[in-house]
Amino acid sequence: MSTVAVEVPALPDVHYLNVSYGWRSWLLTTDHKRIAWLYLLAITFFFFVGGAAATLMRLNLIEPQGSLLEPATYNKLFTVHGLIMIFFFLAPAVPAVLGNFLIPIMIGARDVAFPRLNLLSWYIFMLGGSVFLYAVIGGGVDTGWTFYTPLSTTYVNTNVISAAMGIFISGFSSILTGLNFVVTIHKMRAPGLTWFRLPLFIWSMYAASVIFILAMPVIAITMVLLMLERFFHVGIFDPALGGDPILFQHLFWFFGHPEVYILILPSMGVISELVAAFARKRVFGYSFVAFSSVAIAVISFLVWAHHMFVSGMSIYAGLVFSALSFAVAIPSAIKVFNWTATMYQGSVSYDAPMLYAIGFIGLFTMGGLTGLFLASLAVDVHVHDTYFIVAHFHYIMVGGAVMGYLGGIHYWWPKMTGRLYPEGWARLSALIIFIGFNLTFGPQFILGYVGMPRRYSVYPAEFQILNVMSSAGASILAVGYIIPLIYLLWSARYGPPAGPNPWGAKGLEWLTSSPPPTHNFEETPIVTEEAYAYAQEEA
Amino acid sequence: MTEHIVPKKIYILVFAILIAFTALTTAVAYTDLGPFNTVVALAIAVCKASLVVLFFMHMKYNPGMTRIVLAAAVGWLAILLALTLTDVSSRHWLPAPQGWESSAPSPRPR
Amino acid sequence: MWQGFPIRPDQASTIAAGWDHLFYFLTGISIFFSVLIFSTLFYLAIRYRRRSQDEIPPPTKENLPIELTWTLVPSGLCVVIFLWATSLFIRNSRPPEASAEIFVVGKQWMWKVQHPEGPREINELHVPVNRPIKLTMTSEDVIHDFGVPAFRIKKDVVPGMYTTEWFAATQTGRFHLFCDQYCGMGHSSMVGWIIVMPPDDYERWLNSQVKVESMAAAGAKLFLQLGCATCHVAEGVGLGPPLQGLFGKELKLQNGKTVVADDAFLRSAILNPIPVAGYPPIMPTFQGQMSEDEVLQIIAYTKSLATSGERKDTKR
Amino acid sequence: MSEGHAQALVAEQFDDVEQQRGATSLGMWVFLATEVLFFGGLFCGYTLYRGLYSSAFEAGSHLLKIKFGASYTVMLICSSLTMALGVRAAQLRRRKALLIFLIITILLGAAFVFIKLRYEWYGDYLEHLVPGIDFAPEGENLVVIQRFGAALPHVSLFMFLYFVMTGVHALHMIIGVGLLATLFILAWRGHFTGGHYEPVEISGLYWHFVDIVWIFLFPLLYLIGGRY
Repeated sequence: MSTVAVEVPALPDVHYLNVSYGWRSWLLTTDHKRIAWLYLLAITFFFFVGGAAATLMRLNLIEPQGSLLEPATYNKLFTVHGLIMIFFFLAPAVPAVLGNFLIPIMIGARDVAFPRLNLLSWYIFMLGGSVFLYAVIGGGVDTGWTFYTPLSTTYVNTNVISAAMGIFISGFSSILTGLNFVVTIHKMRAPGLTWFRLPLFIWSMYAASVIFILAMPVIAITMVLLMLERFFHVGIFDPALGGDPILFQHLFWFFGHPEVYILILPSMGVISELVAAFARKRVFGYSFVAFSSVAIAVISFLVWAHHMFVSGMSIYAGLVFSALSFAVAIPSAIKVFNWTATMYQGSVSYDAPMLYAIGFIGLFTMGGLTGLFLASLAVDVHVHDTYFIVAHFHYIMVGGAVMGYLGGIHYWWPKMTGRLYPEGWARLSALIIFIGFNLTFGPQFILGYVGMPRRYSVYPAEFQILNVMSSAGASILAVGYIIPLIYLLWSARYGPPAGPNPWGAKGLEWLTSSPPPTHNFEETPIVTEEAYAYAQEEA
Repeated sequence: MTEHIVPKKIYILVFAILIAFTALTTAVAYTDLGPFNTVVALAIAVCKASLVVLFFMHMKYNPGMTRIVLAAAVGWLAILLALTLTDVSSRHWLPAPQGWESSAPSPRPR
Repeated sequence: MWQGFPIRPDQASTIAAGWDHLFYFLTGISIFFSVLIFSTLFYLAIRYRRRSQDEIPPPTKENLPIELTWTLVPSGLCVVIFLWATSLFIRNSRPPEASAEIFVVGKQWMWKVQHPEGPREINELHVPVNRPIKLTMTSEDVIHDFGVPAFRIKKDVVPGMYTTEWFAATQTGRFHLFCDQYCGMGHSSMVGWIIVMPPDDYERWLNSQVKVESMAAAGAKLFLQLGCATCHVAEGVGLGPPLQGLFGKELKLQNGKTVVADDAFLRSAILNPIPVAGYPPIMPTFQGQMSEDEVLQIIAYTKSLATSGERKDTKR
Repeated sequence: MSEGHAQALVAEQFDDVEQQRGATSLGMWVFLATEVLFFGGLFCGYTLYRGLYSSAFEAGSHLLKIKFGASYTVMLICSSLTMALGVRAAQLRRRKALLIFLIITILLGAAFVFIKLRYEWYGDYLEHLVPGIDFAPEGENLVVIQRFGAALPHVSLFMFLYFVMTGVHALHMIIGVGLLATLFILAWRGHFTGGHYEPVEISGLYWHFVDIVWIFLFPLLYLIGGRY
C-alpha cells in the first residue's frame, strides 16, 4: 500500500455507518463498531460531568476559606468526580471504545466472540450509570470514591446505597466486556496471526481484560456487603459490633489497585501503536513490552495494601506489600525505555497522536517515578493522603490514561469516521493539554510535600499560592479538552475523506476501508508477517 | 475441540464417591481431631470439588486453556486470602521499643 | 526569599531530617529519570524527524543487553530504595521506651487529647521539646488520621482499635495538625495545632491548667462508679480477676488461648467481655455506656496498678 | 448432518462449529473465574472473622442444623449427576433423556431453594437468629453460645456471613433453575439435540460450579465446632 495518497480518497459506498439508519439500527446493533460509538457518546457525557465537578472544586480552592461551596457540596463533588472518572469514564474509555472498535479488526475477525453480550454490556453500563446519576441528582453521595467504612455505612446520610448499586451494576458491564475480549483474542484470530504477531494494543487489552475479570467481582461483592451493612447494620465493618473496618479496605483495594492498571494498561497499548506508527518502526523489544503487560496484570494484584500503610494495618504486612509494590515499577519502566528506544533511527512525524504519545511517555514517567515515593514505607507516611498522592495519580490517569485515550481517538478517528480531523487544531490542543496539565498537577506535588491534606475544602492560608497556580492550570486544561470536542464533532461530518490508511501505518485495521464494512473485511485476511513490519515494506 | 462423551459408568462412580465423601465429612464433624477437624473437612471438600471439576465439568478432557483459567481463579483467590491474612495475623505484633538518648540539640527558636 | 511560597515543610522532629534525606534522594532520582526520558524523547524526535513522506527507516534490531540493562538497573535501584525506606520506617515505628504517653480520641470533627496528669485539650496538643511522646489513639466514630507534616508522622485513628505513633519535637513553636483521612462533612475543619514548648514553659503550662485529677485517678473513680469494684477485688475473692498487677500479664482465656493484657486487650475486655479462665462469664458489656475517653481512663488506672516496675506508667 | 445444516448452527462471527464451541465453553469458564472471586470476597471475610472470633463461629455453627446442610449437599450432588447426564444426552442427541434429566435437575434445585427458604431460613427467623432483622438467641441457642463463651455480636457476625454466603449461593441456584427451565422449553421444541448443545453444556458448567460452592459452604458453616 502506498504511503502517499496520490488520488483523492473517497468514502466507500457502503460501510458500517451507512448500512442502516434509524435509532433501532443503533440501539439494537450487535456490530462492535457501533457499540463502540454508543460507549463513546456515554463516556464523553460522563467525562464532561466529572470535569465540571473538578472545575467547581478548583474554583473553590482559589481561596483558602473556600467561600464558593459549602463543605458538604465540596465533598459530594470530589466523590462524584472520582467515581465518575474512574468507573464511568476511564475504565470504559480505551477498552470499551477503542478496544471494542479495534480488537476484532486488529485480529482479522468479523466481530467479537459474543456480539449480543457486548450490546448487553453497554445496556448494563448505562443502567449502572443511570442508577449512579440518580444517586447524584437525588442528593449526591459524600463518602469519597473509596467508600471507607464505617463512615459510609453508618455516619453519612447521603445516597450511599444507590451509588454503590450503580458501581455494582456497572462492574458487571466491565466483567462481561473483559470476558468477551479474552475469548475473542483467544479464539477469533485470523489465520497466521500468532500470539507474537499480535499488535501490542491487543496484548495490553488482554492484560486489562484479565484484571477486569478477576478484580471486578471483588468490588461487586464488597459493594453488596456495604449495602447490606448500611441497610441492616449487622456490623461486618463496624468495630462497635466486632467488625473490622480494615477488612473493607483490603477488599476495596484488592480491586482498587488493579483497577488503576485497568485504566493505564489499555492506554499503554495505544502508545505502543502510536510510537510504532509515527516512527515507522517495529516497537523496540516487542516481547519485553508484551510480557511487561502480562507482568503488570499479575503483579498489580499483589500490591494493594500500599494504599494502607498508615491505616493501622500490620506494619509487617506493610513490608511485604512495599517490596511487591516496587516489583510492579519494573515492567512499567521497561515499557517506557522501549518506547523511547523505538524512535531511534526512526522516521518520526509530529502528527497530533504522536504529540500525545510523547506527552504520555514523559508524564507517565513522572507519575511512575513519584509512585516510588508511595511504595517506600517511610516516605509514604508523610505524603499519604496529601496532594502528593492526588498529583501522582493524576499524572498516571490524566497524564497517562487520558493522554493515551486522546492520542488513540485521534489516531483511529479517520478509521472510525472515514474522515480527517483538522491537524493544526489537534496539535494546538495537544500542546494546550500538556501545558495545562503540568500547571494543574505539578504544583500539587509541592502542596502535598508541604503537607496539605487531600479532600479539604478549606485550607490554611500558606497553601494558597500553589492552589491558585493549580486552579489557573486547570482552566487551561479545560480549554484543551473542549477544543477537540468541537473539531472532532465538526470533522465527523465535514472533514475530508481519509482513505483506508492516512498514516501509512501497518496493522490489519489499515487494510480495510475507512470506515470499515459491517463485517470489517471483504474477505478474511491471512497474516504472514509480524506486527509493525515497516522495514520490509517495498524492500 | 472435539466433543468427548463420558461413559455413564464414570458419572455414576463419581457420584457414589461424592456421596461417600459427604457422609465421611459429616462423620468427621462428630469426631475429635483437635485442630485437624477443619483441615480434614477442607481436604475432603477439595477432593469433592476436584472430582466435580474433573469429571462432571469435563476438565479432564478439556484443552489446556480452561485449566489455565481455573488455575488463575484459584490462584487469585489464594492471593486475596493469603495477603489479607498477612495483615490480620501480624497486626498485633508490636515493634520492640527503642532506646532513647536525649541527644538534644538546644531548642532553636523558630 | 519566596515569602509565602511554601517550598518545604518545617523540619521539627527527630525523624524529619532522616526522612528528608530519603525524600531528596528519591526526588533526585525522579528528576534525573524525568529529564533523561524527556530529553531523549525530544532529541530522538528531532534527530530522526521524518524528512520525506516515503522514508523507510532501517529495521528495528533487538538488543538483549540493553533490555537487561534497563530491567536490572531500575530493579537494583528499587532494592536500594526499598531497603533504605523500610529500615527508616521500622526505626520510625518504634517508640522509644522512655516515651511519655498521651491519649488522643478522634471524633467528628475534633481532636480530644488527654495528658496522663489529667489536663485535657481540644484541637491542641502541648508538648515539651526534645522529649519522645507516644500517642495512643482511637476514634469514637469514623476513621480519622493524626498527621503532623512538620514531624513527618501520620497514622490513621481507627474506631475499635488503638493505633500508636510517636515523635520527639526538636523545635519549639506551633505546628499544624491535620486530619488526613476523609471523615465526613467537617473533614477540612478537623485541624489543630501542636504547640511545642521549652520544658520549663511546659511545666508551667501543665500547672496552670485548672487542677484536675490524673487519668489514673479519674479511672479509679469510674471503677467505683460503674460498679466494677464489686467483682474485681482481691485475688481469689471476687468474681472477676483483680486489676492489681494485671497490666502486661499473660492471661489464660476460657477458650484456651493466651493473651497479653495490653491496651487493646483491656479495651475489648471492657466493651465485649472475654471470659478469663477461672472466672464465671458474667461480666456485662460496657459497649455504649462508656466513652472512649473513659475506657482510656480505666486503662490508665489499670496501668497504675501494674505491680512490676518494668512497664510503669511513664512519667516525666 | 448435512453441510448446510451445520452452517445454520454457527453464528456469523464464527468460522465453524468447533470455533464456536471452543469460544462458548471458554467464555463460561472465564465467567466462572469471575464467580470464584465474587464468592472469594465472602470467603475472605469468613476467614478473617473466623480467625478473630473462632469460638463465636463454633457456637454459631451449632445454631445451624446439620440435617439441612447434609441433605442440601446430597441434593446438589444428585442434581449435578443428572445435569452431567443431561449434557451427555444432548451430546448423544437423545431428546427424551435430555428432557428427563433436565426436569429432575430443575426439581432438585427448586426443592433446595424451597427447603432453604421455607424451612431453614424461616426456622432461623422463628428462633430469632437473623442479624439485622431479629437477632436475640434464646433458650438452648443461648446456652450453646454461653458454653462457647462467645460474644453475641460476634455470633451475629457468623450468622450474617451465613445468611449472605448461603443467600448469594441460593440466588445463584435460582438463576440456575431459571436457566435450566429455559433450556427445558427450548429442548422441548427440539433444540440442542441436533449437534448444537453448547447452551446445555455451559449451563451444566454453571450448575456444577454452584454445586462446588456448596461443597465448601457445607463444612465451613455447618460442621465446625465439633459435635463430639
